[in-house]
Amino acid sequence: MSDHTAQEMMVVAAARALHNDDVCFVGIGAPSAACNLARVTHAPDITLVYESGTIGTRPTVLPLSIGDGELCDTALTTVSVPEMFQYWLQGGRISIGFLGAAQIDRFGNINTTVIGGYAAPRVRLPGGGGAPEIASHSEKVYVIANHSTRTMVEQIDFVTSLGFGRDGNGRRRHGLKTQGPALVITDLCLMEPGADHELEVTSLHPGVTTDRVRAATGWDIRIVPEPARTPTPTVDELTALRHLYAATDRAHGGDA
Amino acid sequence: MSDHTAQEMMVVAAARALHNDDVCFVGIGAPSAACNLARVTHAPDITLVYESGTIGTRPTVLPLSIGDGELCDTALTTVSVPEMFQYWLQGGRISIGFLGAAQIDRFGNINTTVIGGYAAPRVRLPGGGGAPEIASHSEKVYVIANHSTRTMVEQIDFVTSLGFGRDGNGRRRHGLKTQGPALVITDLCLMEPGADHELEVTSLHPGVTTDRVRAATGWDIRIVPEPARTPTPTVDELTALRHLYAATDRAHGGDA
Amino acid sequence: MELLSLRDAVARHVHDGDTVAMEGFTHLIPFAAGHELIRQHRRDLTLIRMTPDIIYDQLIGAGCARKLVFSWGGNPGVGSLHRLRDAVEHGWPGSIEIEEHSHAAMASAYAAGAAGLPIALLKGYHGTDLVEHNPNIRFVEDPFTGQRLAAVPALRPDVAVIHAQRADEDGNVLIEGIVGVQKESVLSASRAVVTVEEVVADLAAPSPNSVVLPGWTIDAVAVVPGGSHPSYTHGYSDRDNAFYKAWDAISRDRDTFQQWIRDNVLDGESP
Amino acid sequence: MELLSLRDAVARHVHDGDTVAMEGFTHLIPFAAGHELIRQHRRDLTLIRMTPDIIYDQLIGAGCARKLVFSWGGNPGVGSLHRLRDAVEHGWPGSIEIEEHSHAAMASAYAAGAAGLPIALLKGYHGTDLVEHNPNIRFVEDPFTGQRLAAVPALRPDVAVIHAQRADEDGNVLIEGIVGVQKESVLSASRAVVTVEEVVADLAAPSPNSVVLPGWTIDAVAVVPGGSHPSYTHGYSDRDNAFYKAWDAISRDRDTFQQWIRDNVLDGESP
Repeated sequence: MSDHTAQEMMVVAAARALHNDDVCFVGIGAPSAACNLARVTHAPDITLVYESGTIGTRPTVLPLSIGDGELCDTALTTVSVPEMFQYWLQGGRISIGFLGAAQIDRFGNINTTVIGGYAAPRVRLPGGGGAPEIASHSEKVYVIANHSTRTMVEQIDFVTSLGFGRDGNGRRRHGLKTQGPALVITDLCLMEPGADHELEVTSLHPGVTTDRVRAATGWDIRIVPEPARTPTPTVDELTALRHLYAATDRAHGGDA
Repeated sequence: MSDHTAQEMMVVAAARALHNDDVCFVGIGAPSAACNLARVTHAPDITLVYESGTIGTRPTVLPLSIGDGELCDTALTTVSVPEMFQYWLQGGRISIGFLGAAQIDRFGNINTTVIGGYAAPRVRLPGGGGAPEIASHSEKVYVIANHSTRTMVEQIDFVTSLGFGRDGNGRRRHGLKTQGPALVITDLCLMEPGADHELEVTSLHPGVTTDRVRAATGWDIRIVPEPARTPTPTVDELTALRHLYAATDRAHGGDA
Repeated sequence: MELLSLRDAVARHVHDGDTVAMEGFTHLIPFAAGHELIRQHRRDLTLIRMTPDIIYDQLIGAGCARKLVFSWGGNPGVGSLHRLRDAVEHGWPGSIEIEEHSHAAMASAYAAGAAGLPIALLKGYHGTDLVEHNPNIRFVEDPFTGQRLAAVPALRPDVAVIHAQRADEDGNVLIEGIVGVQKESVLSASRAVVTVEEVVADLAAPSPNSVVLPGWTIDAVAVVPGGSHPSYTHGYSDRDNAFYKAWDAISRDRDTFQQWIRDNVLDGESP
Repeated sequence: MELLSLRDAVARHVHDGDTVAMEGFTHLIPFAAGHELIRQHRRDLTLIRMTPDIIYDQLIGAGCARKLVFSWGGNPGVGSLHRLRDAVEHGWPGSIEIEEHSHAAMASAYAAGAAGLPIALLKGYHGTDLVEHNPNIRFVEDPFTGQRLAAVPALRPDVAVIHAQRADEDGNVLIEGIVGVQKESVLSASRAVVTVEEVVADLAAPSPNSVVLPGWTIDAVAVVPGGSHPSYTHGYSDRDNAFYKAWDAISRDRDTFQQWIRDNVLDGESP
């Protein structure tokens, strides 16, 4: 089905990377769309956890915030926020942590704190929230971000959440046993860390060229010799995703 | 009313030391009887907390264990045991901690661990349970124990729960701001710490002589110049206490 | 516990210069109480909140805050908190000091405060630059294995302000749904003010393990139906997601913001 | 999660030499599972429990234990645990190593285990001789104020065994009433076995904040109605206080004890 947008491709590609037995720590926006798309398509038993304390949620519309009532209403149980971060995240119960990024570098380090200097930032971003410990304690991290030279940069201004560190060895140095960024999903391609932990393009979305990816990346991006071609979203995938978005728009009073 | 037993006098005297605005951390046995007697007589709004997590319980029969169903059924709320010891006890929310003792010394230090040496004890007692932190974190501690040279000893075999330390200065040394043992209630008398923290007999129960107290104490016990005479239990107090015990016996299947 | 009007509860328990925690994790955010702080012109507050949300955007824009302790400062699902950004980026209406943590650290710091501990330990802050910019993130060594653990000071606010479903006549408060750090913020604070949807004869907690704060842990209860709007109260109201979206435009411009505060807060009645 | 018979659940998940936590704070004590361990002749177990209670008196008397980690070892409201005392005082049926803590420390050690932390901090152990006899009590310094805090290693059992009210068909488990350290023991353990009164189609948790363990945190669920007797299950059964009193006489004498175990455990059927 070829009438999909690049955003839809990104969300569908992220959903496909999730499995029935995953326990996902879900952020708002594209990660939430991807996780719920997986749940309503190929992974009906996937466990979705939101940092607001809701465990095993099955929302029918996408939440606007990580604490929408829908999440609690459809959850198996709702725990306190200290318990969520202590027993469930730091306790090692999360298989996939989903993170967004304002900036990301070649080693999957993420900035969501400031553009410019910390003391007098050019742009003050929301900050880390749950991300620093999602990055260290989820078995794997999936990053989802739009692909542009603004986002994919040579040096990020601030490491909010550790990928593999600025030199690629940060996780080992910090004694972390978790895998770290295992997959970066953009609107152009999929990237995975190579043996030295530097991200490599492993799959190009339909119609995307290697030149386009290079032009949209702020460093000299590695592309594996024969990158895969991401399968086009199926009719079922697109229908389910659009249905989710439509239900969400109705529930949230449309665009503001 | 003079047909009371020494045990009844002890429980009644303990109950009288409790007030409507107290929050009591209650142990099983005499403390539980005293706290509930206070609640059904002069202190109807007293808050009783049991270490099983039950807050604001109002049992109609005395519990045999600190986790009897009656405690939860009649509680305002029941929290987890980690929460009980973290937020409620260490958090400084308890005004009166009640402790029993197998041995107690002149500075109100308590042994409930072993008689004899620790490695090969002559008698292995149950141990500390909640007591070590009840002793340090309740605003005041009330100790309730039978008065004999077996219990009231010159040197206790093991400090399970800190009173004022073996030299009387232990609380200051440990930086504790709480008062420590404020009242010791026995079947013979009431004792309170003097200026140097050594226990002094401040009130003799009906019919008890200073000689009898001295003979029942394993150290040269201080008695204030003119000790008070503990008022005899009133008809109301005794009736309420016996009613509690009778209801309890019926509920627990009588004596074993 | 005293049952007070919101005006009296705030006047009595929230003072200029206080460290204030107004919690509610997306749910149960005490907006009405925040508006009362603005109406009473509180100044020099240190505001603590994991997610400043619109409530602190309003307090910061209205000039109530000297310092912000937080872990995620956005408009959830919408974008920036423009009043917070304006204060940080341009010092309007005054400069604001920030102390920035992760959620994991703040949640544990509240729990440590409630437990009377001076610090919270966490397995966290690995490889993040926050460590270099926040002197309140330090490290301790596990005395058994030598492992390095992050430590942050416990949060101990002067006053906690929360919204909850209901209280009974003894001021016992029921909190249900996304309970966030409601209990921890109250138990970590020296004083606590709770706004509720209603006061009822029987609290009707559905489970023996329902989240209940005893009346003796609370200083004042004020009945403020809808006091969490545009946030929500599980069982009583829904989140006004449209308002969260609309706030983006209202808050982007200083004049529009000030007009909104005049019309909706300053000229409003105290509940 | 697998739905198994108790016999198979114990055979598969509890091994000789394991560190085992069978929790339940007075309430929900997994007696039936304890009896199954005795029937299957488990040996060299390190038994962890805040309050060993009759269940560990039986396991110790039956020779299953090598070590006991505990904080209060009595028969609640009755007196001594005679089998525990006999093991400690006279080495019968074998000597037993003990590691002794306070409740506050053990509760926090379970919570730390659940949170993946290597240690628990507490404001505790002030002036108690326990510190001199337990090398697992150490101290750390608050890096902000220099204050000394007690530290104990997190509890990380190989297997946790608990009893609970009910499970649904996905193995999600509801725990209600005195919840003790049921959740923490399961989440701190590598494996978890839960006995329940019944398996139901709808868990029917009364509150969104009810204590529920998701099925994916549990390895095996076994249906054992009355599996907590002589302890009790809130909503299903009452505590058999008369049995707790009767245990005093049964357990005082080695022969009487062994006869009781033969008649009531070894000759019994595995549920």
